[in-house]
Amino acid sequence: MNLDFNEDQEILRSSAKNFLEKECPKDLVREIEESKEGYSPEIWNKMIELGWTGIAFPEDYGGYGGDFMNLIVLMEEMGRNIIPSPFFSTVVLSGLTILEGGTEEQKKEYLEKIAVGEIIMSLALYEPNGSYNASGITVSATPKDDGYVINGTKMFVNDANIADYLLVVARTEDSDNPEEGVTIFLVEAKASGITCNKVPTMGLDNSCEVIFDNVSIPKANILGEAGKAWEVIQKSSEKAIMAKCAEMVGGAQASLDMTNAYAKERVQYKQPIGKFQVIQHYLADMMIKVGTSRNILYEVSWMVGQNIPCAMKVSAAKSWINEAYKFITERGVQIHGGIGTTRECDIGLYYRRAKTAELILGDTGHHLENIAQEIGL
Amino acid sequence: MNLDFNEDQEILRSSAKNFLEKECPKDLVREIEESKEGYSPEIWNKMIELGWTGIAFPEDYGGYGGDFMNLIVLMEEMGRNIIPSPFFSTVVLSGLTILEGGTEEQKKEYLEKIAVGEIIMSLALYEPNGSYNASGITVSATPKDDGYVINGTKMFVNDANIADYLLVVARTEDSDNPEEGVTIFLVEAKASGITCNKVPTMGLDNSCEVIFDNVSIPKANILGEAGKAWEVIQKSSEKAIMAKCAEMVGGAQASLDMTNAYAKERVQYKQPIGKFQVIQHYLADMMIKVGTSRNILYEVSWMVGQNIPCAMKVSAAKSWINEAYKFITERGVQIHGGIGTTRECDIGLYYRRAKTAELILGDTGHHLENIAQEIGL
Amino acid sequence: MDFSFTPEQEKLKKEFEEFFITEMKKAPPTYETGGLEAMFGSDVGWEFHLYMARELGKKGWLAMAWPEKYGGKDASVIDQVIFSEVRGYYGGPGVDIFGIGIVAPTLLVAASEKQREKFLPPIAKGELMYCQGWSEPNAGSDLASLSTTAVKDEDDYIINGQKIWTSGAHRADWMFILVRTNLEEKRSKGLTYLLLDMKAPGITVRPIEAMDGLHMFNEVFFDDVRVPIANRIGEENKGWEVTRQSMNFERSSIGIFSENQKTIEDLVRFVKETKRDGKPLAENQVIRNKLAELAAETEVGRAMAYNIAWMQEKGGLFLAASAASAAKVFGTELAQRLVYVGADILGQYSQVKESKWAPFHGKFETNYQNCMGLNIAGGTSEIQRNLVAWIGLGLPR
Amino acid sequence: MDFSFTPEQEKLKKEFEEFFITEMKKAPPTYETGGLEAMFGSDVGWEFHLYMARELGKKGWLAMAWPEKYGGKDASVIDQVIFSEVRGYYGGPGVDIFGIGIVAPTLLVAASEKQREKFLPPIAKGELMYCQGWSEPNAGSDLASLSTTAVKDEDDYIINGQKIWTSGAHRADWMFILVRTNLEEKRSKGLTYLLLDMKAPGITVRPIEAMDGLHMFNEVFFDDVRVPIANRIGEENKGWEVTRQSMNFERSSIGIFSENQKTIEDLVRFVKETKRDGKPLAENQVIRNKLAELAAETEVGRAMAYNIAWMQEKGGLFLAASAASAAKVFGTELAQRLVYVGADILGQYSQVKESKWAPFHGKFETNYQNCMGLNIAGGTSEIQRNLVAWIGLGLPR
Repeated sequence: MNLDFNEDQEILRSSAKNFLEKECPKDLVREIEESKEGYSPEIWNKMIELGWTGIAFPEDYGGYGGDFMNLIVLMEEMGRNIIPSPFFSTVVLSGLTILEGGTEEQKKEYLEKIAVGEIIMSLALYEPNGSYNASGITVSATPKDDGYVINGTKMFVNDANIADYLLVVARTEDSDNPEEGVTIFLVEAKASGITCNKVPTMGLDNSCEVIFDNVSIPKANILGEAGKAWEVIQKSSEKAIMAKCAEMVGGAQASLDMTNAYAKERVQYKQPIGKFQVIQHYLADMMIKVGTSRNILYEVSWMVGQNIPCAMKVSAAKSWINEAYKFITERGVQIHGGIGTTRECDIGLYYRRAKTAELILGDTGHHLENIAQEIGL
Repeated sequence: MNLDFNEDQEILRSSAKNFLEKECPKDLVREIEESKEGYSPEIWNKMIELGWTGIAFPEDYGGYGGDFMNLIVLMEEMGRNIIPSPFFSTVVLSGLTILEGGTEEQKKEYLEKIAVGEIIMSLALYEPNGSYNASGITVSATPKDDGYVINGTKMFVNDANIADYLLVVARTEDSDNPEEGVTIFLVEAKASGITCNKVPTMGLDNSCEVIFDNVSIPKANILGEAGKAWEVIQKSSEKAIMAKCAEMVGGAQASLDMTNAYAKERVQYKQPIGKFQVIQHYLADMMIKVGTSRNILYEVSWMVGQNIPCAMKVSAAKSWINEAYKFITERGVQIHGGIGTTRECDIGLYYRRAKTAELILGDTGHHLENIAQEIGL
Repeated sequence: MDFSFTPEQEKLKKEFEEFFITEMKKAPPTYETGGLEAMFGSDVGWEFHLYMARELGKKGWLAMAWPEKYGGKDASVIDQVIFSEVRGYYGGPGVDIFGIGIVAPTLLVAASEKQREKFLPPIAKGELMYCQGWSEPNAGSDLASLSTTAVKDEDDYIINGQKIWTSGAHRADWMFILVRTNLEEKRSKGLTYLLLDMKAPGITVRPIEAMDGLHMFNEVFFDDVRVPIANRIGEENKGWEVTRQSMNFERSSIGIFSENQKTIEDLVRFVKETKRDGKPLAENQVIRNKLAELAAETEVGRAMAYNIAWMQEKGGLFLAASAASAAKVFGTELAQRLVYVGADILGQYSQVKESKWAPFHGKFETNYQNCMGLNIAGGTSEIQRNLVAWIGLGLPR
Repeated sequence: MDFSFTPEQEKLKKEFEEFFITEMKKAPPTYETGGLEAMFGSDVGWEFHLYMARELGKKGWLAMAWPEKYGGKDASVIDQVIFSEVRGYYGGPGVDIFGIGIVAPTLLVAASEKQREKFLPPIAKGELMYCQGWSEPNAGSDLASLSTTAVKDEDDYIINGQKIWTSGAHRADWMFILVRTNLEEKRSKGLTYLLLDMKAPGITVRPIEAMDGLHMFNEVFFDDVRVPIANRIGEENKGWEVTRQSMNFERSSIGIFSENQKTIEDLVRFVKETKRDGKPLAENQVIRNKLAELAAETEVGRAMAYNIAWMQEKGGLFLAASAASAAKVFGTELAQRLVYVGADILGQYSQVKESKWAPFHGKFETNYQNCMGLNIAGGTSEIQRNLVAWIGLGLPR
């Protein structure tokens, strides 16, 4: 057992931290999130230059080895210093799905393009029905001529508005078992028949509605094998969940830090409010939740990275961190008082993202039911 | 609108308070609850002399008018100063059921006997299956000759060990609707075929298992009408629930008072612990829960007393007061610290009774489901 | 003991209900979210508020509890609570929580006859809107540390300094303000209570954007702003006492509970109509329990509110003060829980802002962001709990 | 980063598991409830504890982490945590939390070589049981207010005064005690750390009945009790420092989490087997969610515990102190929640004491009453949160 990061990872962490602090101050975050593109091409290019887009993939596919814990370190820092970027959509959601389910050719082609920053991608998974389960996949891909025709609507697709490609999860076959007959298609985001509209969301995070109206896709654009995609989604989701958890833990730590600093500095009734025992206990509870979140994050991420089966633990981590991050940011706002409720105060950025992050890859209710099943209920 | 008690009620309250404080100090409570009989015949006789056993019934049946709010006042005081007695089993559970469902003759006979303190009674309602619903009634009463034969086991029958009569809720007919075919029998507690064993419980509250082995009961002992008892149980339960709620609110107030006093007197780190802000907030939350519990208690009790339909509010009151009482006593123990966890400290008496009281006439989960149905879910 | 309304009150309640049912059909959709956001956040919202204020003024419902000679009806606190309950349920605007809620009760107790005659009628008619000049950047919970000054100059005070968190300052006509008139005196001594016209020269209002981007709050800067001495309420340096005297405004928090009730009814409908994974949400026992819990708490809150009204009616202001703190913290934290449960129920749709994709016009998205404000504004939940402990339980400060 | 155990550790873990599976078959049924109650509450319980202690002593597992020269194995903190995890899961007694947990680590740091040679081996062999003489009636959380005195007389100290909350004093062989040796010095100065034989003349042990009637706690009265000066650990008047030095006992709270895990497994079985109102409890989504939540929290706690072990392994005692406080409060409050959820699930049966009607031998009935003790003993949850705030976050005291 050795629960320390190695030296390379520590270096990665501190360089990421410095870069983000310097390049992405919170005023800029607020500006970016309200822009039409919802990201800064300039900063994105710098992230590419730093090699971040290749961090999750083996060298064979143009990456830098792909130790999963490196991605965790990076995501944690991107959570600590919020950066609106297509990193999660492209590298994590799409990249890891291709890595899991793509053919050798597809991996070679698309992962390398992602690694060198040539393309932005996203995963079109959810639908208007709001389900996180396979039964929610109703967008249809019907065989026609040499390919398929896709019809239906995908919802909450982050960064679809700026993506070059979408991985579209569609139903190619009806089956009693909804986990069968699901297929992923590699689709050009601007293909004819696709309409993409931004959905205005609390997270101001480029969430999109993507409508497919008779979109023709050649057979070659099936990712991996037809009909077997749900298993791919489940496996790559485990990694993506842990990456999202890392982002959340970074954000939770930042929220605690800024609130702790504020409590030491804000004076009311002639003393820093951090001297009031009730505020101390709020902060203690926040610290306990950040600490425990980080502990479970690292353990489960390591297991996922090692391909040790741990579905229950993944859901334990996501459900715990969902609630912890919401709790920490909510208490953070309360301790900040009036200023905490404003757009100019940084704690609000994290508060909003805590809720948005919960909704990505399974809210708490969804993961609790997963756990229930895993423990034999 | 007039939310004050009238003068008679205020007098009743203070005389009850004085009586209980004097006659039933906590050391005696601890002694009584460990005794085989689980009550003090001496104090019980004094309660009868004070006319308490007649408080819930109209004058026609030997009572004192039966303004329901009088019963509430009395129960609240009996909750404030715990008194192990068969009052609730006899007057509330049994008396109000007879008042609701008995024939004129039965009311005349049994209510007067209760009012003058001639008999102790209890309601044998629950069964080993642990259900609070009509479907849980499986003890059978089979017609035979001129009467019925009862078989089966009733559980958690308080004071069955000291009762003269039991009201036994049994199934006389199977039906698709479990609320039909339920009948109440007036049964002599020592009748042949009945075995009664005390079940050792947290509340040390004379909880009994009562086994019926071919117990013959004449037809005349049916309370009211055969097969229609579930409606009676539901209506009298509303009153019994509010009476139990009153007892709980009294107990909650006592728990707050003793904890508040302790917090003012116990010195640690050179100051009364009640000066620590965290302790203040615990106590504030306790006070809020006591206050709100009393508010909903009085409103709903008044409505029940006026026969205004309010099933949802009854369940709202019970579910809220269940949780409030548990919360208040739990925080009470925590604020008392070590001494709070001992048998010699009074807060523990209330902590144990809070849980026991929750389980009588519907735990929180049961009442939440009632509410859900009432609000249209 | 009698929890029933009088026949007159039953009649009044029906009138209130009919009024709001009719009038709220004219409300812009932003009113779905309720709260101050709808009023202050948009021009249409504000105009509807003004419209409703004047209509309510005509009915005489704004000043119900005032003595007749100032345009009131000498109504009981219970009548007022019935009004607030109905208004809360329908989410109706029109009541200036500052003018009607705070200034008027203060004037009734602490102002001169002349001042009452001047200032009360426009409030009663719904014609003049107030904002509140209390908090400052360094005085949030701790109002005794106020540092905005007023110096006498002939017939005027000259005000310099800054206020913050002034809800609706960008829309209000007048402000009531606490200023420091004696720099020697410390803490709560040396403060004075003034009314001032927001159009006075030297006032600058700077918006503060709320978390969800809406504009409710403001900073207000005072640069040699002149206020006639005649606008001082009570004595100079006695402003703290003046504010303390005005506790007999209706403090039951009833509106929170009736608004909650409406929201729960909406959510019940939603979960019955909405299927997820092939099953109506209403069949999920977790959702059933959570909504049931909130419904129970809302009933509890309602009972609490009427009890406070009753205490106020009887004049038990001291006990009512602790109870009002209790109601405030209970009510706002309950409202917050309700928003969170609603958001859980809406799932991915809880994040959607007012748009074609948003259930309830984005109510849960915006309330998710402003529900904490309720636990902060008007005395934080921490201060309220302190007060319950100190006043209600006699614990040492 | 590597969360795996070494092959040796995996082997060790298996050995631990096999040992407890085999031996716990001999346990009296009271051990179903777990905790100190089972040990101290009955003669059979105590005898089984002594039996297990000697068996564990023979295996060398009690003193695993000690230097070899005192009978230990120089094992890592991780090894110890693995042991505690397995022991917690099976609810095994045999480890004297006072002797093994507190006295021995203190002696290792603060005692003389001679003292170590005398006092450590009987602890390592599981032959001598200790109790803790810390709290006094007026010094619960605030240990610095201790007033039990020790006065030197030739080769002895003479002790007078009273201790309270002494778990197992009625069964222990020895006590470690903090006494005041200098009345001039205030608060935490002037205290001295002694070891004393519970059979010494002048000691009276009075039982304190716990809420559920069991006998774990005691008051201990000292009337001119003589303790040889040779039994003083560290310098006179430096007892506070001595206790503070002994922080390097294993503080991960892992046992709470593995015990929880076992309880959850038991409850899962129970809800699958138990029907109420015609449906297995396991189909109730509320029960599913609650058990899932507790299972998640238990996983979280386990990860936290191993992280503390790792910090301790690396010697980061200062940070580990805050983390250990966090783990204690997290663990005991989680255990309490689990008891409450279990009680909710059991419904009416949750109130039944050990008897033929009681599920789990009355575990939930008794734990319902003693679970708060966990939040009080060994530093209340309030103190632990203070420590997290002060040490972990640097907030002002």
